[in-house]
Amino acid sequence: MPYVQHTAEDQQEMLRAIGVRRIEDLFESIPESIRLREPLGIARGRSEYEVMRDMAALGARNRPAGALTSFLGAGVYDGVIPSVVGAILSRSEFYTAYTPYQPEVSQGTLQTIFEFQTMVARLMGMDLANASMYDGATALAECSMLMTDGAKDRRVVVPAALHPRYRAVLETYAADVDLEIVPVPCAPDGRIDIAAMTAACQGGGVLVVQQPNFFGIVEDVVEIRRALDTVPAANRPELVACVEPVSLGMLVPPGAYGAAIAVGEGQSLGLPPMFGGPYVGLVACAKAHVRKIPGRLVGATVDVDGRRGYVLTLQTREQHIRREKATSNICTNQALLALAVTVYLSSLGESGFRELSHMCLVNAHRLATAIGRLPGYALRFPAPFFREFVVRCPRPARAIIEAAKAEGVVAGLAVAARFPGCFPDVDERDLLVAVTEKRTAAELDAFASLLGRLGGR
Amino acid sequence: MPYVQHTAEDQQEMLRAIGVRRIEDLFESIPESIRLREPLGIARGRSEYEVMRDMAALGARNRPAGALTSFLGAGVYDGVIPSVVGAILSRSEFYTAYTPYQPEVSQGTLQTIFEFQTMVARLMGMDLANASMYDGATALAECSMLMTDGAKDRRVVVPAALHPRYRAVLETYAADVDLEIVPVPCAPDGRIDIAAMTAACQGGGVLVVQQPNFFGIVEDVVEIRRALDTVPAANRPELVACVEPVSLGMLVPPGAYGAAIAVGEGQSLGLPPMFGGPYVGLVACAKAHVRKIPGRLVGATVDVDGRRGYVLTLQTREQHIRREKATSNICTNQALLALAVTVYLSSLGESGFRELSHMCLVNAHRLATAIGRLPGYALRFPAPFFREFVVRCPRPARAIIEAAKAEGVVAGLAVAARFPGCFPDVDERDLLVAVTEKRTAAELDAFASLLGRLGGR
Amino acid sequence: MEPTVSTPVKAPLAGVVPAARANGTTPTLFEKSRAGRRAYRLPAWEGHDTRPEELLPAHLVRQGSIGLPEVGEPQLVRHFIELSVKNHHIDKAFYPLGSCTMKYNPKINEDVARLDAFRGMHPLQDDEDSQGVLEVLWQLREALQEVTGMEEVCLLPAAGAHGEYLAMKMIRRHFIATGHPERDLVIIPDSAHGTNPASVRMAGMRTVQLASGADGLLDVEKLKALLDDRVAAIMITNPTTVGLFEARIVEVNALVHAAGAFVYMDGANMNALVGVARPGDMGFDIMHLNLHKTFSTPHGGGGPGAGPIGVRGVLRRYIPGPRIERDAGGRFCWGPAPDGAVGSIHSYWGNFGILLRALTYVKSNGSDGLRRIAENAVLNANYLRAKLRHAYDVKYERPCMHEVVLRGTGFRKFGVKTLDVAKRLMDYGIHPPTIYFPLIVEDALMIEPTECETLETLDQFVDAMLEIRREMEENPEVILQAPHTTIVRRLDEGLAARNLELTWGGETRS
Amino acid sequence: MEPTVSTPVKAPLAGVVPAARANGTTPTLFEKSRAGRRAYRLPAWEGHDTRPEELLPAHLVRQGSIGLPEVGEPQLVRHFIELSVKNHHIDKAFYPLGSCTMKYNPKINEDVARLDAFRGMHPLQDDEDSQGVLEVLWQLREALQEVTGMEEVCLLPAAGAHGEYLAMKMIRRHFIATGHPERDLVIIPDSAHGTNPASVRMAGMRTVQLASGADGLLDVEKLKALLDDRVAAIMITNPTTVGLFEARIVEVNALVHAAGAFVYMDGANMNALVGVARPGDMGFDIMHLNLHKTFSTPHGGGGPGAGPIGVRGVLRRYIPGPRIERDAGGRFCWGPAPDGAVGSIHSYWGNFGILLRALTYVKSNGSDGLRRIAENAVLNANYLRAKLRHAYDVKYERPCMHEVVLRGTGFRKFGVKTLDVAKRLMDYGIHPPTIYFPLIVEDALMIEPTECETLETLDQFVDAMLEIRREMEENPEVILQAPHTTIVRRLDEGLAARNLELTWGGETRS
Ligand SMILES: Cc1ncc(COP(=O)(O)O)c(C=O)c1O
Ligand SMILES: Cc1ncc(COP(=O)(O)O)c(C=O)c1O
Repeated sequence: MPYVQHTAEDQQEMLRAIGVRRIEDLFESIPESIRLREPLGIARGRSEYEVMRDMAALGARNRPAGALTSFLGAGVYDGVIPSVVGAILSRSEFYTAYTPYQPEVSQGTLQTIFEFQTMVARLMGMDLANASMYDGATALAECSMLMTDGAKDRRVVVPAALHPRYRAVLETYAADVDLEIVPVPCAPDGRIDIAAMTAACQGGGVLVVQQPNFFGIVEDVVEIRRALDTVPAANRPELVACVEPVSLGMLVPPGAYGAAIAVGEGQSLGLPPMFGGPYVGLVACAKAHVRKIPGRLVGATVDVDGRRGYVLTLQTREQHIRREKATSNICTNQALLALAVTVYLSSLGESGFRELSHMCLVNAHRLATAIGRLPGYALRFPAPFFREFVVRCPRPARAIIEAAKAEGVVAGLAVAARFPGCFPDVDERDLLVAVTEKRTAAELDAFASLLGRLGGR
Repeated sequence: MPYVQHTAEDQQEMLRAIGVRRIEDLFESIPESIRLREPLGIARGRSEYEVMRDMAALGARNRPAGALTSFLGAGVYDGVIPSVVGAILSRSEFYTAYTPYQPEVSQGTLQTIFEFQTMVARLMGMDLANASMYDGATALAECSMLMTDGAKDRRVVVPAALHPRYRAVLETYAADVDLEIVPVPCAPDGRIDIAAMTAACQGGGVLVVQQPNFFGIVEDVVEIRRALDTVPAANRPELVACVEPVSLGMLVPPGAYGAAIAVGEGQSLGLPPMFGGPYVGLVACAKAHVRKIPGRLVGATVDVDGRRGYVLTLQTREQHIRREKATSNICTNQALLALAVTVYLSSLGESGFRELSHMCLVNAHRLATAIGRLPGYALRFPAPFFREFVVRCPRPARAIIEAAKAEGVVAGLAVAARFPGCFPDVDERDLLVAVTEKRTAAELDAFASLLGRLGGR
Repeated sequence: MEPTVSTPVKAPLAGVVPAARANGTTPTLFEKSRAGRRAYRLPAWEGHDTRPEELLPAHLVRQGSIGLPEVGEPQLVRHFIELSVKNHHIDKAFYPLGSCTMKYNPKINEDVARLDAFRGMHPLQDDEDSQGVLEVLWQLREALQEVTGMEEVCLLPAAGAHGEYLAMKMIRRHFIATGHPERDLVIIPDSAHGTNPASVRMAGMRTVQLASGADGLLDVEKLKALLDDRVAAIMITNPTTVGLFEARIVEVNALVHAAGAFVYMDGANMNALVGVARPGDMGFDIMHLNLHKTFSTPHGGGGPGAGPIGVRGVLRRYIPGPRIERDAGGRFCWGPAPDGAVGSIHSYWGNFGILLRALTYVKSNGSDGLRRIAENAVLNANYLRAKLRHAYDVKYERPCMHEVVLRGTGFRKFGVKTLDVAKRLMDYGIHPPTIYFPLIVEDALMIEPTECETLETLDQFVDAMLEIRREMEENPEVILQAPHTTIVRRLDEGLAARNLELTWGGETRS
Repeated sequence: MEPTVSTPVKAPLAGVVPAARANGTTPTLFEKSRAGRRAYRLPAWEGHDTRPEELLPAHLVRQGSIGLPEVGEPQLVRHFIELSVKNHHIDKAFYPLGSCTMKYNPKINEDVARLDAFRGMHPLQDDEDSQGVLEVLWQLREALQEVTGMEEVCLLPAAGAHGEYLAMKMIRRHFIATGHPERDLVIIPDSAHGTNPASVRMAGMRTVQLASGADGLLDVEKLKALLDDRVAAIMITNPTTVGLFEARIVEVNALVHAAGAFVYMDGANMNALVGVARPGDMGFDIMHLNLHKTFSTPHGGGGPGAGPIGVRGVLRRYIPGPRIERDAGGRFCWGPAPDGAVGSIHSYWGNFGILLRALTYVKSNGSDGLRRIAENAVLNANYLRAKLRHAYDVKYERPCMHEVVLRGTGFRKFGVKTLDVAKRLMDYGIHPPTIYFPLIVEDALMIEPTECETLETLDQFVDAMLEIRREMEENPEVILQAPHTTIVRRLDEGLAARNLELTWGGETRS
């Protein structure tokens, strides 16, 4: 076997040094009754060439949206990935190392995490950020749990237009523990019903605000903050903002509207869709909450010779030290994807990232305007949006999607069909359309005319 | 522009330090008349994403043999490439360095070249090998020129079944310089006509022997050596063996039949076909000829502290020192491909490489036997072969190839159509078929039955 | 012709290392940033002059700079490459970090993960366009069911701890659904990994610690004492974190079942058992695997990993949906989970890119290769144990499984701590073993060689440990001040916690 | 909070660096080999028991071992990674190796070169299956014709020297075909690169050296003296290897044409001219480009490169076939070269993988980006010139093009040679410039920064050179014994040439 490098002679020499005759003898502590006598019911090992042919054949049975003109978003975006990201991530020095427990031989990983924490904190307009969580959904769920930890009655006020997959994970984390989820309906324009929200926010705990929300709508976070501040301080819930990072090139960041914690999904910052993962959960917070947030943290310090260096810090919050009192059970996180985000944000840089965000905003509105003019089509919600919007089609969204697929276009998400029962104000005609920086002007115009043609029948 | 990192401020500061107002002023030494006033007639620069889409679109217009079941060889083979080859070649440390002129900061490249030289020398059964040539054809041409350098009448005896592309390059290098190419015909069985060869070898110079020859036939090199030794020493030409490296797992190496120099094409040792290059020319020789052979050489030595290290050596043979008296004009060679060969041969290792050669031999004969039984088909030449053979088909080879392509099979090379007039004993019905380690038993059998079906019509 | 190293005996030259490089530290990208520089160029687009305020409410438009660095592509690449070479890693040298199974990461797995046919798949695409990715998940699930002997595997968890958490939620859901909410106690051996108790608490249950016996294994009598009708489950790591197989596991599992509780297996140490023994056959009800340990997916500087769980019996109905089904025609599709199942714990279907690498690893090894992994992991650990047990204090006298734990008590008399030995190993070019875990071994040094190392590498590690043992007596100062050859030495962790400088403070120079 | 480096003043500890690592050398793979080990596993096949002698004449079957190393995959990867980090390289730090144009190698070029749609193409496939690769060659040819101002480009040559050789063959073929075989003399300026004269001789012609003027440029009077009816051509490097533009080039070319000879341009220094001036407009008949210099294709540790030639006028008919043609329908195909053309100089169609990267680079830069290359390459070189001309001896007083050449004569008085300065620069983490070339500058130090470096990197290089200049006076010994910080120091090149150990001598341990 290529990865076990022992020859028969090596094994004999080692058995002699150990003082046993056969390797089998080393398994004597395993009772006979549970020792396998037959090989596992799995095919025997095969060569690289044969395995690659198998895996490529499996790949060939996919029809990736990435190879088509895709308007499918809903939290996972078909964004550009600079070549430098793959060039850096494919270095053995980064992908074969593990958690930097021994700082002297891990300064590479530690400094990239320190720079990742700085970029995420600045993006979110917050004081600091952790080293990464599994994904955006678990980041939201764990932070909501932690911010309500120890409170008398643990409440999380959740807007109706929260991403249904994020809602499902939050509900799972809240289930069977004394954490109550208090739903808040949408206003007719698809934004949070601020009055209902304020009413629901009288019992402390946490208020979750997703910006933009699942329909791509930009919530009036300034108005939400204002309404929240009318609640007496003792009962006022902490604001947890759940953001789509690319929108932060255009929209006021969570730090600007008093969020205690900001979470998000980093997939749109240089990661391939890869059928749902690995992605990277972002967590940023105000300095006051640093000891509450989950996950690893890297801090700067100096060594015995006065040299600047980086170490894992505040590990006392973590499971390997605080065990059952840890803020989270997370050990292995999404470090390599955090590195990809770091390289991505450095490659775009301040001006590139803002241009990316601006570009998506402008292109999405160009498409929305064009669609809005098509007979039988209309924007489902009149509210402002960033780069995603719901289109009310003259025919079921599923039909539009099927027909568009034949022309190499992934038209978007049939929300009602994919998430039945999640959204009362959405029906089978509603199509969620996302516009990324990959979509050229020609593709936007062609898509609008395609919808026009498909609308007619 | 992403690769020029200066800001306008940087440029201003530099112009001030230089003492000129505009960059344009630095081009004053270029006469006005030849200074471009218009931008080049090339499209303006575009983003990575747009350029990658362009290049991928160009790629999509190809129908690579590598994606089909290919029996097309003729000197370029569809061999397996271990994943480690790409993993090592994609390290910046190897592919962005240049010729190791400064040994203290190039020991990585220098030691890999030293190990490459060792493996090629051992493969060829010779004393030593150089660091690489452009490809097999120029290796043969340059070595033939050098071995006849200074001789009264420079002669290169060349067998009829030498690869036509190698013959073309040899003829180019020999043209317009006083180097005479003396052709030697094939015997009816496709091997060198040894009597004619011996007759042609009475005037010194060089005898080229390709093993296996273009038809895949294994020349009787022992018999050739014996015949050559009957020629009086004063007139006896030096033997230059031109080998297909994978065959050296099965066949006696050039060192065993008295070759002064052994050359070959290293493509079949882990390089992708890549439409003809970059490949890597191999050159090995006996110690006596070390000062004659072209190309760079790396030697072992010690440093001031007695540490073992490697340096470029015998540079006095090379153009940057001997200028017009150099053994060759080569400066930039095929170093990165030599590294690929080194990683490939280390990955297969002694037993893996011999098994590869054995596997190709056996599979080729299995296919040849199956084809031989098909009505209307026969092996064109009865001589022994390694992994390539010529099939006399019942219909023009072109027709067979066209029909096979429709079923995802690249049947081989229609020799007469592709190299008209090069081979008198070959006609339009003759198909050159190569079998590599990628071809499974099922593919071999399916190909034989496909030929059977195509033969009928 | 191995030349001897003759260090010239000359007065050391002053200023040999230029001041600029003496420091060896790398400024952050923020310090290298220059306003106006940029690496990546976006595709052409029209509408640059459309102000955001024309499309968004002005008060919601971000003002002021974000503070992202501005660098060119060449400078960016040099920055990350300069940082990368500061790391120890598996492709550099021996990395015997106990319990982490730092085995070789095959390069074919990375080639497969680079295929656009997988990278370009959106998680919400229609089933008919996702047949390839669905079959990857199906094939991996089948293989892991066979490796673990469990009836059904769920590929959702993004790491081992995430799998522990899901399992505890499923157990919690079971007892609530069957009217026993009071069964909310989980027994945790004192040798367990910190994620075990943390996962239990996150799932809303309580923990009680079970002291291990002198032999390092479960103390069956103490266990019996704890087993009452409040116990929901026990979390057993087998082989234990001291590297020994729980010989009485079948009996233990039967005891726990008899008490009406479930038995969970932390499968982090499966590298010792794969192809040799199966948790399902030992009576475990539910377990997790760590694909970044046993199945060679890369550790990535701390992640990503994957922690699929294997489930048997009554708990299967709580496995979160959606589940992959195959119809008669061999077509794959997502199907719903039964009512009452635990909800999803991941935004989509888990760390697919890692699951893809694990399936590639399973195919490369096959049944024969997988068995050889455990055989050689255990052989290598026992070889180190045999070679070190005279110079160092091995707590348990019996052959070990895939890792061997040394006790620091043996060298306290020289004033040397386990941390010092770890730091000194860096000077030998070797990544230190895990230290101070498991907690039940005083000043532990947990060494896990994995199956991938050569005999020569194991001997070099033994030589280094024996050399360090000699230094303890002849020159302890060289250990106490170690490491000497690294770019930074003994960083001040206290200062880091006090200063809490978690982001680069200065302004990005713009 | 930039901490100052306080080196502890303690007696240096003995044995700080363990003996095993002190040496720092890496054994060859042959010394690491163990019989029976193997990394790569071949696909399954039947017929292992068929002896070669059953299919081949026994006397032609190889006997005995070859001596290839036998190592496992993990050990193999660690071996090459350990070697790789010993290299200086462009993605590590400044690499101002004059005349080699060590500019940044864009990563998108490597992504394109990894596409199977190109890697899998066999050179002898039918035209209809090769439309993509043929169009790549067609588009690159068109672009390079535009950049050089030449009428037709041939992409066949595998490097600059190979292009020089082809050009000389074409010139030789022309004079033989037109009845002037006696015109076999090529004038070579004394500042030319060694490949120029070597290429002329290989093409069967003679060379005569033309001394440069005091201004570092062609001496027109001396040129006139050499121009007679035996002269076939002159090879001119423009800008010259001393980094100056041949201001009288138009006049020179006219003179040469008047004498019935051709003018060849060594295009290695095109990085100074791309988008600014075109050889075709200067009257050159034929030239070569180095794609691994001007067009950023990676230098690969010494190669591969590509040296396409541009041709104008009567020499076009000698360009080797086959040539790419496009029919009315836009289909591409190979067409024959006219009779009498020079034959092929490559087994197939040149280093396609490198040509592919060059086309990607052309598209990324475009006309605007290409111009900016020359502007900033020349700006950077002149900036270094301005910053160093006071401390070092710059031979020519005028602004330079893309490289600046310093003279070693300036510091001879300190007993310091150019080689010593080069070695000392290594301690500053900078790859030395080209040294002792061109020959017409005494103890030359040829510095080519390229357009890709930041101002900070240029300033760091200037600081290092000024620091070394100070060391020449205050502490010359530190320069004479440099380098101090590299893994080996001042290797004995004489011993290497005497011993001629060109292969690992020992047996592979089997
Ligand atoms: C014994 C043990 N259990 C559980 C875990 C947690 O696994 P993960 O890091 O994948 O969350 C680890 C990880 O190091 C471990 O060693
Ligand atoms: C001025 C000059 N001419 C010609 C060459 C030869 O080019 P190549 O190395 O591509 O053969 C070089 C290469 O260094 C050079 O610098």
